[in-house]
Amino acid sequence: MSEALEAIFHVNTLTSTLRLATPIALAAMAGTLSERVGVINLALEAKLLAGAFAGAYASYVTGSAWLGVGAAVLAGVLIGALLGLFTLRWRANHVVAGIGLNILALGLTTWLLQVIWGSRGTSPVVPDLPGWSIPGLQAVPLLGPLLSGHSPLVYVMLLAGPLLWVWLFKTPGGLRARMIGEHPEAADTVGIPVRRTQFLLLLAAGALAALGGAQLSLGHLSWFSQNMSAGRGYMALAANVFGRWNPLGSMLAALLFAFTDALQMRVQTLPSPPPTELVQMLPYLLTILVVAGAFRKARPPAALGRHYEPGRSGTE
Amino acid sequence: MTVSHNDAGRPLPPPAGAAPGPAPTPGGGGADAPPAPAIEMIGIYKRFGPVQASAGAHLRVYPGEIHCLLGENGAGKSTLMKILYGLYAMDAGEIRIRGRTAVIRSPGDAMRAGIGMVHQHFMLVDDFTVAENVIAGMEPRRRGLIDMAAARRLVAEYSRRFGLHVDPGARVEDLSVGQQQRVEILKALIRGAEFLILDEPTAVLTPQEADELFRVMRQLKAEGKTIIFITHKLKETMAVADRVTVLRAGRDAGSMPASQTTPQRLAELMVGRRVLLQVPAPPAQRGPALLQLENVTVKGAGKDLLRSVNLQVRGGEILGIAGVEGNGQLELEEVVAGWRTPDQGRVRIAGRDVAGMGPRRRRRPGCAHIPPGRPRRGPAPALSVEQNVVLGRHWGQPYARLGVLRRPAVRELADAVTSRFDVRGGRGPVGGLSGGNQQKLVVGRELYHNPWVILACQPTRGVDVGAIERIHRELLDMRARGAAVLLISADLDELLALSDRLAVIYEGEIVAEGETGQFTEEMLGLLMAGQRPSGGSGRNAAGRNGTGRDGAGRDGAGPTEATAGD
Amino acid sequence: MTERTAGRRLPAAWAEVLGELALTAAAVALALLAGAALLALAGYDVRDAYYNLWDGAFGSVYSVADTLVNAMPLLFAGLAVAFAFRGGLFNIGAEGQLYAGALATAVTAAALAEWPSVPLIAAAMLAGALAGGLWGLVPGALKAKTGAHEVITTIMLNYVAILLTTHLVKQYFKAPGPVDQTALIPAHARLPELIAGTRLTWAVVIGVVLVAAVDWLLRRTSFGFDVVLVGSNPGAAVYAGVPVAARTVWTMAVSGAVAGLAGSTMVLGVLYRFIANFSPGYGFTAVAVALVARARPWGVLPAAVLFGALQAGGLTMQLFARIPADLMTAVQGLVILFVAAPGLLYAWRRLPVAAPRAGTAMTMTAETAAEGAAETAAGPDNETARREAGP
Amino acid sequence: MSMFRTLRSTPAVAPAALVLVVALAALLAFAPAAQAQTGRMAIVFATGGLGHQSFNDSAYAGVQAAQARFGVQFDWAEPASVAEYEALLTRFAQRGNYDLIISIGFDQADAVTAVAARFPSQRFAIVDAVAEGDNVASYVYREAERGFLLGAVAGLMTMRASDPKINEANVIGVVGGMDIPLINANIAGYIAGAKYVNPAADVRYSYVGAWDDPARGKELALAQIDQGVDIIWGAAGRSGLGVLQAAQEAGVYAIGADDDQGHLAPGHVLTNGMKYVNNTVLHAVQSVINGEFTPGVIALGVAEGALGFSDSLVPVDIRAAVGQLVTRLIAGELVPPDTIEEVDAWLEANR
Repeated sequence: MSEALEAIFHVNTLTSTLRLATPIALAAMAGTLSERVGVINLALEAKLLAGAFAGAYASYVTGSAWLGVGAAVLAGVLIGALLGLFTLRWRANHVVAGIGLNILALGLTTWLLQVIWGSRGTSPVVPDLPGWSIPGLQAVPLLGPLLSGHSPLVYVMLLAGPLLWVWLFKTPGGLRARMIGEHPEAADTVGIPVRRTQFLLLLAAGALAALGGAQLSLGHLSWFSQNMSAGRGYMALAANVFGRWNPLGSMLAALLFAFTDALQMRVQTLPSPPPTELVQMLPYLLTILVVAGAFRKARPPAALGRHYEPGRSGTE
Repeated sequence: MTVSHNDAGRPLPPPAGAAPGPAPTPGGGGADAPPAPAIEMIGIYKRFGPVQASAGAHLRVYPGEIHCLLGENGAGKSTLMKILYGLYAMDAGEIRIRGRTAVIRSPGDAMRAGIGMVHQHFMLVDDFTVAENVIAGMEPRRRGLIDMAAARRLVAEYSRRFGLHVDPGARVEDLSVGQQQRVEILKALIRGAEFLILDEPTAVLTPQEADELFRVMRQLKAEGKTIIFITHKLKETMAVADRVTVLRAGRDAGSMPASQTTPQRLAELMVGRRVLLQVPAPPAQRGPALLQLENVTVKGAGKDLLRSVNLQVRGGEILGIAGVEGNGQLELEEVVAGWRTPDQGRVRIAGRDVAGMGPRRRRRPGCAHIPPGRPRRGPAPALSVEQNVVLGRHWGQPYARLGVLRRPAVRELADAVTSRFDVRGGRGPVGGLSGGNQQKLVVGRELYHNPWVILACQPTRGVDVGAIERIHRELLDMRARGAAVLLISADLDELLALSDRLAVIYEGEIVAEGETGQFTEEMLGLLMAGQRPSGGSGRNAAGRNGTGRDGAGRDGAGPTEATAGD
Repeated sequence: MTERTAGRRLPAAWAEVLGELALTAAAVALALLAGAALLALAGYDVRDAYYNLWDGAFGSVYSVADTLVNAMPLLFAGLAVAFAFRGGLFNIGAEGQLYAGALATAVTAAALAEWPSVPLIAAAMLAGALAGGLWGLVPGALKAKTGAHEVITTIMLNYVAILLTTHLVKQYFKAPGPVDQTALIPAHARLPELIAGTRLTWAVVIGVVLVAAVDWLLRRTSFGFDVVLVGSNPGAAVYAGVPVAARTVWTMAVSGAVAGLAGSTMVLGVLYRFIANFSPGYGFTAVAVALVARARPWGVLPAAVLFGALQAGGLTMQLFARIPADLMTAVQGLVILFVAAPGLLYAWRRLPVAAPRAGTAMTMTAETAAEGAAETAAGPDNETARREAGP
Repeated sequence: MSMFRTLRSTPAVAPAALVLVVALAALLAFAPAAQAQTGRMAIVFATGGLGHQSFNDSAYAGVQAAQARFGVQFDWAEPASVAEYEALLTRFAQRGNYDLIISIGFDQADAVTAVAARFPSQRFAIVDAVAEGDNVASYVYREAERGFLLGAVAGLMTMRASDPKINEANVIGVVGGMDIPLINANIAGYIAGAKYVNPAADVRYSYVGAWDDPARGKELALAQIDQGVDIIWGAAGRSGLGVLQAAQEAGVYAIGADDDQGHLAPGHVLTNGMKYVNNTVLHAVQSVINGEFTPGVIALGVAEGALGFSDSLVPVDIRAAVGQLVTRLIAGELVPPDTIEEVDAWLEANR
């Protein structure tokens, strides 16, 4: 039994957590960015999927995984722009536009998969991102193995949390963004370009979430597979709420979700495991619990989901 | 006329000695022999769909003056100012600033032109500190981050210089309304505003706070600022303005120095006819106590929201609750309406303890509840007039049977209410009606059933003069029929005009109660601010928790005034 | 959203409904045109493709029946989502509620096998509604008690429902064989065929009756009044003494019950048993259906048929024009996006309007009007401007 | 309902709407005539469609082989859900011009039974399940046999510590797609096979919970590898591809599923569990062409050449040892257990 416990609480459970968390965390932080300027972002799934697809395709064509990452970012920016166009300019309901984009992305990527590679399931193996290690850190016990050999995007995720936190809460740009999410009229009246800022952040969010997609197809695996985001965008949304619209919180929440997932994977191999489905339910039940618990204290941006028509200062 | 340092994004140098920007024309009064106008708005037109909000309005503001823009609700004051501030695009017209045509297409343009605006609904983020609110858009930076220390210093310095007294580190949601307003003024000043537009700034203030605001305005004037002050209150106009422009129906109806006009004359310009400044109030015929609150306490997080409140309202009288908003009025409303169960004490209606009776059941025996006109809680804008009229009674006979609505009965009710209370604007979604008609609909819905206990909360807020008159008359009618009316209002004029007795609420406590005639405005102001009136003038009025005192004072209510009164 | 006020205002209401129909038709047409562009880009014969789409959806009695069969789960689930919409709640959890309803129906039908046909079917559907209702009640209660946003809790509960029903089937109700499914329900528990030789059953009739019932509930009953009130103006609802928290719970419960019936009809009319993981995401498509219907119960009917037709026609397109079904998925995404964006078609109409000149003489556009409306709605003193309620 | 309220006052849009609808109608105006079709087969794949690099693809290979060998034409469908099966089968059956309609996948049984009853003169074949009807041929596999062979290969191989990819621990593993009977029969055979040849072997198994999440498939595999697993079988559809990648990265052996997946992780795929669906499809087509179509259940296993394992990297001696087992399977001397619960008893009985 103790051997089993050892298997569960192994350092590799934590490295596995990092890998599993990366797409969710990046998407969750993307969600945080867009929701801080008042746009509900249900299109995270679309961004992950588009990012994963574009990344794999560009890597396949050019032979460079880094160009793949670049293409993923472009795809994410494109989806972000579409979301902005529909929600901000054409006043679509945010949630519904998000669902529409998710379905569109699923259909298009699967179709293109067939058009390009003639398979409805997976692309061929494409060049993937190298594993990175931080020199000198490898020797450090626990931390060394934990933080070595990951895809560069894992480190991007780990850095993005604190950096975005600083940006959002300590810089002028962050203050302005938060103001828009709380009170767009107020931002408008002090000359902050509401539309332009919202759009820019939606694009940035698209890029960030698409990096999560690139992690799936180029970092974690080395091919694109149909619907490979597999609902992570929705988990990311929950992580964002659990993280209280705070990039650092989103990241930590994603790490927690991933940890429960990594844990259940190991629980399954226990000598007499509980029924599979009940174990697999854990992350979802946990999410419900934390959302129900966290909402008591957390407050979403006041203007979230609202349609605001800026005065004459928008990007019209 | 460039004010160089108010570019959004760049920090301001701290205000050194001299006023920023080019020195304004020395005014002092500005009332006599005016120099060239600082701001001119010429023939402004603005239409919203079928509504012509501005119909060729002219406005001329001279440097260094306090210019009062007077008019009824709906006269187009705010529209005009929003055009000047770049929030609306005008359909036609011209704006000149210091003689030169100005193109103002966004608040940013306005700010660059030296115009600042304090909106009626504050443009403040509750969750931010004062400093964050003030500097957003022009943050002082250090190494790419916001230099919060510098921001606080800047705010503190401006605050000191203009006598505004705000704490840069405080969170806005913890501030009083008056303080929030000063934050707004600070925001405009720190952006180098030379011209300050104040949109109905006194609507939410106690008399003392309003006086404080007037003091600030005079100080600003002394510093060389030009102020445009929007109001519909004549008294304030006379108290503070150098010059007055009256707007009516989107057009200017006259402009003159304040010293050369009278309230009566201004009132006539405003409404375009002779107005009755006094509404006659017949003496109260008091019956038995119909609404009683005994020791009602409501606990909040950390403090009591209502503390041992004892009140009684008798048939045939109006009891007014005076107080600065946020001192327990909301909780009082909730307790009386039945949304909230008091933690201690009881509410009796006609002597019966109504604990455990929800709003729906309280309404049945004859209780009515008029909710605040703004923010609109009463009408549901998306629903039709018919649906709104039956709202609150849609579960019972005769409008519903076994949970199924009876359309003919509902339609009849709608016909009756709209005709009796003069609700115009069709039968479609109530959101399409004007604010006045919406509120008349709500009042009509509540009073149609001849209730004998009436809870009226801010019944005329945000409503135009015509509708105010109508609503006041209806309340007085109810009183004459023997109903007990509990009137909660932030508008002292309204309270003084309608109430037989007044109670002052401060931090959840009734700090004074008595016949209306026993209070002066000054006393009320001090009581509302939590102070004892100095001197012995508040003899009867100061009795804390003075329930059951049979106020056998003067029969007639005090001198009653319409809002247009002086 | 205007409630049709009886009698006298009918013409205006109809004009509005027709206008919305035109808008929706235009959005759908636009989406199909975009789809055509995609097809052409990929080198398919657009005409052949769309002929097969039409043929498969409406080309024969069987096609029409197939369209309707496809539409059934979407009709019920879409109605559920629309109902919650009207109550101001976003029920993305129809998927989970449908699973709960389907399993309960299958188990009940098996347990009461000796009952005669009609009461058996009624009991099985009731069980489905109850189970779906309970599954909907959970997020409703969570929202009322803790404020947990129903979008997130319902999404999570979808996953839980799928896993839980699978587990229950395996553990307690599994029929022998390689598939995790219950035994076939007895023949007399199945919904009778409506047109012989097709798969069309009485589910259609039940669906139409349910649409009428939900419409009636919303418009003619005190409960429906409460729901619409809470959805459109919670402030006024509180004031009117509507117990908002309780209504939130009930709205979700009713919505869940209707979604549960989607599962019931799948079991009683199509699958004849519960199969683990059987839904391809009806509950998610239902959100789109409800939106296309603008949350009107009667609108759900054509909207569900539209999506059913896209599916049925999409199959034929796939079979006989060799066009991947995924393209139809993409077109569905486009339909949702275009219908969701009211500004899109206005933007199109607005194109010829000259760019506003600086400073003076602005051209009146839909946008400035909207701005005015938004501003006045936010509450400036300009009361009269409220009359303009947006473009 | 603010989201809907913005949609009022629409008449101005009506012309725009009209233009769009007319444009669409114009597209449809000239529809092509449906072509007559003769001498055809139709095939309905399992949900999930082609491209799993496994089950459906193997079937598709059978289709291609049949096209090449017999010159028959094929129409096919890739359904997205269980509910579509019946509609698709009906569509094909209605055309009335298919010599055989083939269903792939264990969950099509209900649909085939229903449609076969409605179209008694149409011939059907179903692979991997049993459907009822006098016009239906049902091909089923004895899944456990395949698992048994793979388990035996892995059980012998994991003791070969001289191989750089093999560790000291006597542990092997398998990642299943879902916790369903079909997968469990494979796993049961796998455990039985491993312990039959290597009684001390420890077999780990876990499930992804999805056929289309290779990332989690990979993590599950890595979790097992952490526990000393040095040979791991991915029986999880597309999720199983993640298992191959995990094995490649961790430097251990993987076992592919259903088809030869060696190219996805070169040098690491020890063997592949082969399920010759292609042969089955070919067999079904051939039976029709030759006029030998026989309704009823046809059970296929190692003996019929429908199941097996690929040689790939399996050392010669192990190949030979497992070859012995193949002989005994064919002879019917060994009948591996179908459920994981039965494994211990089976091992007891077959000691």
